Amino acid sequence: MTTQIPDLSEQEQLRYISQQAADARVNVEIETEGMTLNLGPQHPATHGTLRIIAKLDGEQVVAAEPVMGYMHRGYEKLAEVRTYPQVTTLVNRIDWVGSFANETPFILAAEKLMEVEAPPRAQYIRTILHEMSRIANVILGIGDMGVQVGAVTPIFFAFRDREYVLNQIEAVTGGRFHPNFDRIGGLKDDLPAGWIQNTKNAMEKVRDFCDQIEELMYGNEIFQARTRGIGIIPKDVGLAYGLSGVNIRGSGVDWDVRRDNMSPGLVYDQVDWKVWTHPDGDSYSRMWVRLQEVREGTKIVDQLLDQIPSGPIMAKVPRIIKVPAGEAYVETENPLGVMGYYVVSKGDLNPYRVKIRSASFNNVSITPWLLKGVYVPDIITILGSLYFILGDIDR
Amino acid sequence: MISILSVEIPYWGQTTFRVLGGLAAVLLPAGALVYIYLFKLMSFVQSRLGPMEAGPAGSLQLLAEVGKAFQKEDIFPRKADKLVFAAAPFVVLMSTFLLILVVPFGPDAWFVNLDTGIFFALAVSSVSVIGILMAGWASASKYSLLGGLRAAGQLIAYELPLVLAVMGVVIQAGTLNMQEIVYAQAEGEIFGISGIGNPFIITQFIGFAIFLIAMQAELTQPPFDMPVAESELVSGYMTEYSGIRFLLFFIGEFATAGVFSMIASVLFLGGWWVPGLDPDSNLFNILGPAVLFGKVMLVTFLIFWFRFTYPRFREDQLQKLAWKVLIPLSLVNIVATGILKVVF
Amino acid sequence: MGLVPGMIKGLGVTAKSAIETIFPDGPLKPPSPSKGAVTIQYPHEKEAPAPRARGVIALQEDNCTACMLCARECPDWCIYIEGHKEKAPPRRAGGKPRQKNKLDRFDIDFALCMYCGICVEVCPFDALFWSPEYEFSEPRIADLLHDKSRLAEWMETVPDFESYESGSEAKVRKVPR
Amino acid sequence: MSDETAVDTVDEADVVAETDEVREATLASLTDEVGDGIVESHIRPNDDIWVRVSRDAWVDTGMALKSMGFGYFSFLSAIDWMPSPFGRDMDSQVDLTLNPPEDEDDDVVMETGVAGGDTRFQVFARVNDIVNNRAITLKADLPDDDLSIATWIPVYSGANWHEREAAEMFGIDFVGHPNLRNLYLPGAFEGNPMRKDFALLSRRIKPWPGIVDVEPMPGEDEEGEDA
Repeated sequence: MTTQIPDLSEQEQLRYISQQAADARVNVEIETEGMTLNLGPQHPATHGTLRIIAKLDGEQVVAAEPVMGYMHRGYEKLAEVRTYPQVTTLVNRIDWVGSFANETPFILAAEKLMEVEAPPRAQYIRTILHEMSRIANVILGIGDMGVQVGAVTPIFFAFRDREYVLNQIEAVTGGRFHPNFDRIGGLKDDLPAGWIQNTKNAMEKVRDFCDQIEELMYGNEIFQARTRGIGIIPKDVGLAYGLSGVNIRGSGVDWDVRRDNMSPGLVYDQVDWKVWTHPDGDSYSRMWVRLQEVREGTKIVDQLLDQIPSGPIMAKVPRIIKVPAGEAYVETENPLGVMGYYVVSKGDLNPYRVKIRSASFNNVSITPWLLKGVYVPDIITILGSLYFILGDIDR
Repeated sequence: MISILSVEIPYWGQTTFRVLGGLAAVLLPAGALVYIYLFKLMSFVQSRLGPMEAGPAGSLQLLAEVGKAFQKEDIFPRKADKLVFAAAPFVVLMSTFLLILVVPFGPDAWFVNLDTGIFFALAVSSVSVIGILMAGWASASKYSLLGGLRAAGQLIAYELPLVLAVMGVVIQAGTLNMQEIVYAQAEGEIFGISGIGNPFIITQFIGFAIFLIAMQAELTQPPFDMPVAESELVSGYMTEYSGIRFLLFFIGEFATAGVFSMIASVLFLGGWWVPGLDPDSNLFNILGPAVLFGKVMLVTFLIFWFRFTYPRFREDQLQKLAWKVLIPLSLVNIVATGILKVVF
Repeated sequence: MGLVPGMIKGLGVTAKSAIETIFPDGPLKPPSPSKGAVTIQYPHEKEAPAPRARGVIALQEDNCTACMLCARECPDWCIYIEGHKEKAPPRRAGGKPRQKNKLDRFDIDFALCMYCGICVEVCPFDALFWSPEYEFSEPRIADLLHDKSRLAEWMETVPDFESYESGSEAKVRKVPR
Repeated sequence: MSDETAVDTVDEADVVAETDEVREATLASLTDEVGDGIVESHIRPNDDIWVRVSRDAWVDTGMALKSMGFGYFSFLSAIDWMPSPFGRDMDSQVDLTLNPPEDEDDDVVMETGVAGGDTRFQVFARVNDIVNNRAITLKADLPDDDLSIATWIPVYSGANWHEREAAEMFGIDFVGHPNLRNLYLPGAFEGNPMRKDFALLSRRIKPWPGIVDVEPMPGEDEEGEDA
């Protein structure tokens, strides 16, 4: 932890200045004819197909409006005609870089309705995989932030070291991106021999990556100049927009579903870890919290690997799964933020209605508010620091 | 370069030699540094191998890329100003070829030996701004327009520190002639210590640093690549170009990097001369280009190292850097150089 | 930030990374970037995927009874099965001839397949297996509909099931050969 | 293929009526604030609260909740409780195409979920109190002839996009919403995809491959079971 949180006073000053500047920028003295700049849907910086219509005055954004739906796959509708085991293959693809974590809340919601609980070994492995998908997701986000601010190397470092994590996920689930490994009442399969040690090695690589990227990117004065005091989200605004995960912790809100509202079926209470927050609420603080979360994630994985109990990995569930009628909402702390599934069952083979509360949808909904008055280059860094996956917005 | 052969060559022959020599002097270093640094070193930094298929260790990759660019359709946007759009890459490239004219490669190997060489070089280097503005405006694309305007603002802002950094050298050498600047370094002495001559990088270190930074900005290389910022402006002023015209921009970018590095080597590293050898010996007419090439690779190594490492500045930040840091610093440098020049 | 500016540190990171790639055996040994790089040159060298990797679905045709479970459980409806019943010789001498389901068609449309593995999981007769084989791309989408002979070819590439990590109560299954 | 073996026997003996003071208190204070607006409520002890409010009390409830500390907006959406006229579009037990259900005109009863409901469409939303780790799910019935409800944007700014999504997917009008354009769907899209009577085309244009069964032996009935 070489990076230190700077003095509050300086940051408060910065925030004040940036707010004043934002007000001043919108009320421009010289009226010039605006220009509409269309960023996307095909654009190098929008990781997916998000389109941003920005009304510009010079290089300053007067109003920005995200347009999405280019990847809308209608999973809520599709889930209504699929059986419960089939739904996990769909929800895999919501946030495709941290896909195991998408399955967890849905399975937990179904387990809640069925009143079954996975055996302890399955709970541990589930938590490990959940955390590994967070690592795989977030280090890509960190590397991607490098691309957004114009550095070419971080993304390659991220891809390089993410591969070690993905290899481990593949070794146990069979799928790099779409594990489809979580089952109602447990897991599909047990760990292969040697997996625990290999995973510890992979975590070591991830920690090396964190140190490397901290020196290469976070410590860089240009990077700090590009991100400090840019895109500040005040606490209350973030809460009203429903921001979650790192984006709200970067604004100093100490709220983590893993710690505060852990659903039964995960074992975060068995390990010693810390929720990181940063008081600034700017782009830098969000990225900084992300980096610390990766480090914390490797610690969680390491501890859990040491504690895995022996036993079965599947509870007794009927072969054909019919979920009793009822409604349940389960949310977990996913790589991109809080993800929840509101499952309505009528006692059939398939859910009656699944409302997918994906983290990025809420996280991105703040952009029209946040992008007002910034420069065009800052659009990119702010979006990069919010870190969304288009599949997670469009579902 | 002509007089080395000491044979009578008709005028058209000399012209042909000059044209071929100019092409070689611009394109060979450009190709070399694209392959060595952009393709290979960048890959090594990122734990990968880079191109491996075309030629041994991918060494012919560049030719493959050129071949690919030639095959592609030359697309003109419908609303583009066709003539300006077509001409813009040539204007940019022209500035590069004009720059090479005044670079000396040996005691007798030069294209033109202008008395105001460095002045000429700095003047023609600004021509590329016109080309970039033409490209940005004629593309009829908002990305291109923003990129072009950013480029214009940036290049003009960094022209100033570039010129001022050179001023120190000019004061110390007492001449604007590039060839004589090399001689001044070869025959000079540092505060009375002779022997290794006086490469101006030692006395003009601040000037060299400023020149390097300003050069990086003039070349729109990261961290000063706001005009082509691929994550926001797609490709800036080059967005709408394809095929051969895009290739021309690409060549222009890296050839200019090579030529600017040549100028930097001449001004600060002693050009074609190596310490310990007599600058007047005929040996340098053969060795000189190689020595200069070596120094160019050294300077471009720095350029590319920065390129792989740094994120880019925002437009206002890089303007601030130019006007608030580099220009005052170079003015101080000039004053200091002037005082020291008078004192010693 | 400490005494060294972050920009200089960053240069150090990239330089170190380049040196580690070029000289994987240490700076005094001859350079061998192909060893230091984490990438492999794909068509020339190949990486072995994990034994559990879900590359392609292989069919053990003898075990299939055309029971339709996989086709019904498939979320994408990409498995097409046709079969008919036929007489098979009795198990014991003198017994009644048995009826057996004969598989006529078993196609998987890999253009539609989501590689979820539900079919492999629900198969009660050990007829479907995952193979880590991944080189089965086709120039045309329609060609990705593979029939049972093609699926049976992949049976050879199916690796044995791995043994489990300690503490597991799962039993290692066997691949029918 | 009836494989309903190994049915789990969940021990249901120890389900005693638990009490949950925190949630009871939350509900009580909400009732104080909103009063008659609350139609029905349900508490699952140590888990969740559902409150159904009248349509007119929707915004007031939001305000009240926000003042009670529920400052975090989680999501807002809607449910269509009408049973789908297309069945499940996939059924491994009954083959609807070959064996259409005989009691076709048998009126299927509309069932609603937790905290009840009277009408076909229900808007529901969830807000959290992140300090005390409480959450509450709100529901409001929309009369069939007037699918409209007041917008929540003045209460929770994050409701903006959620309301746009619910509007295009269910055809609900959020009164006072500044920009109720389509969020995901193309501008000219017709219909409301998440309604139960909106057919999922991908399930209708192609026959279900599971329909076909193994052809029987010629001249025999289907009784013969495979070995």
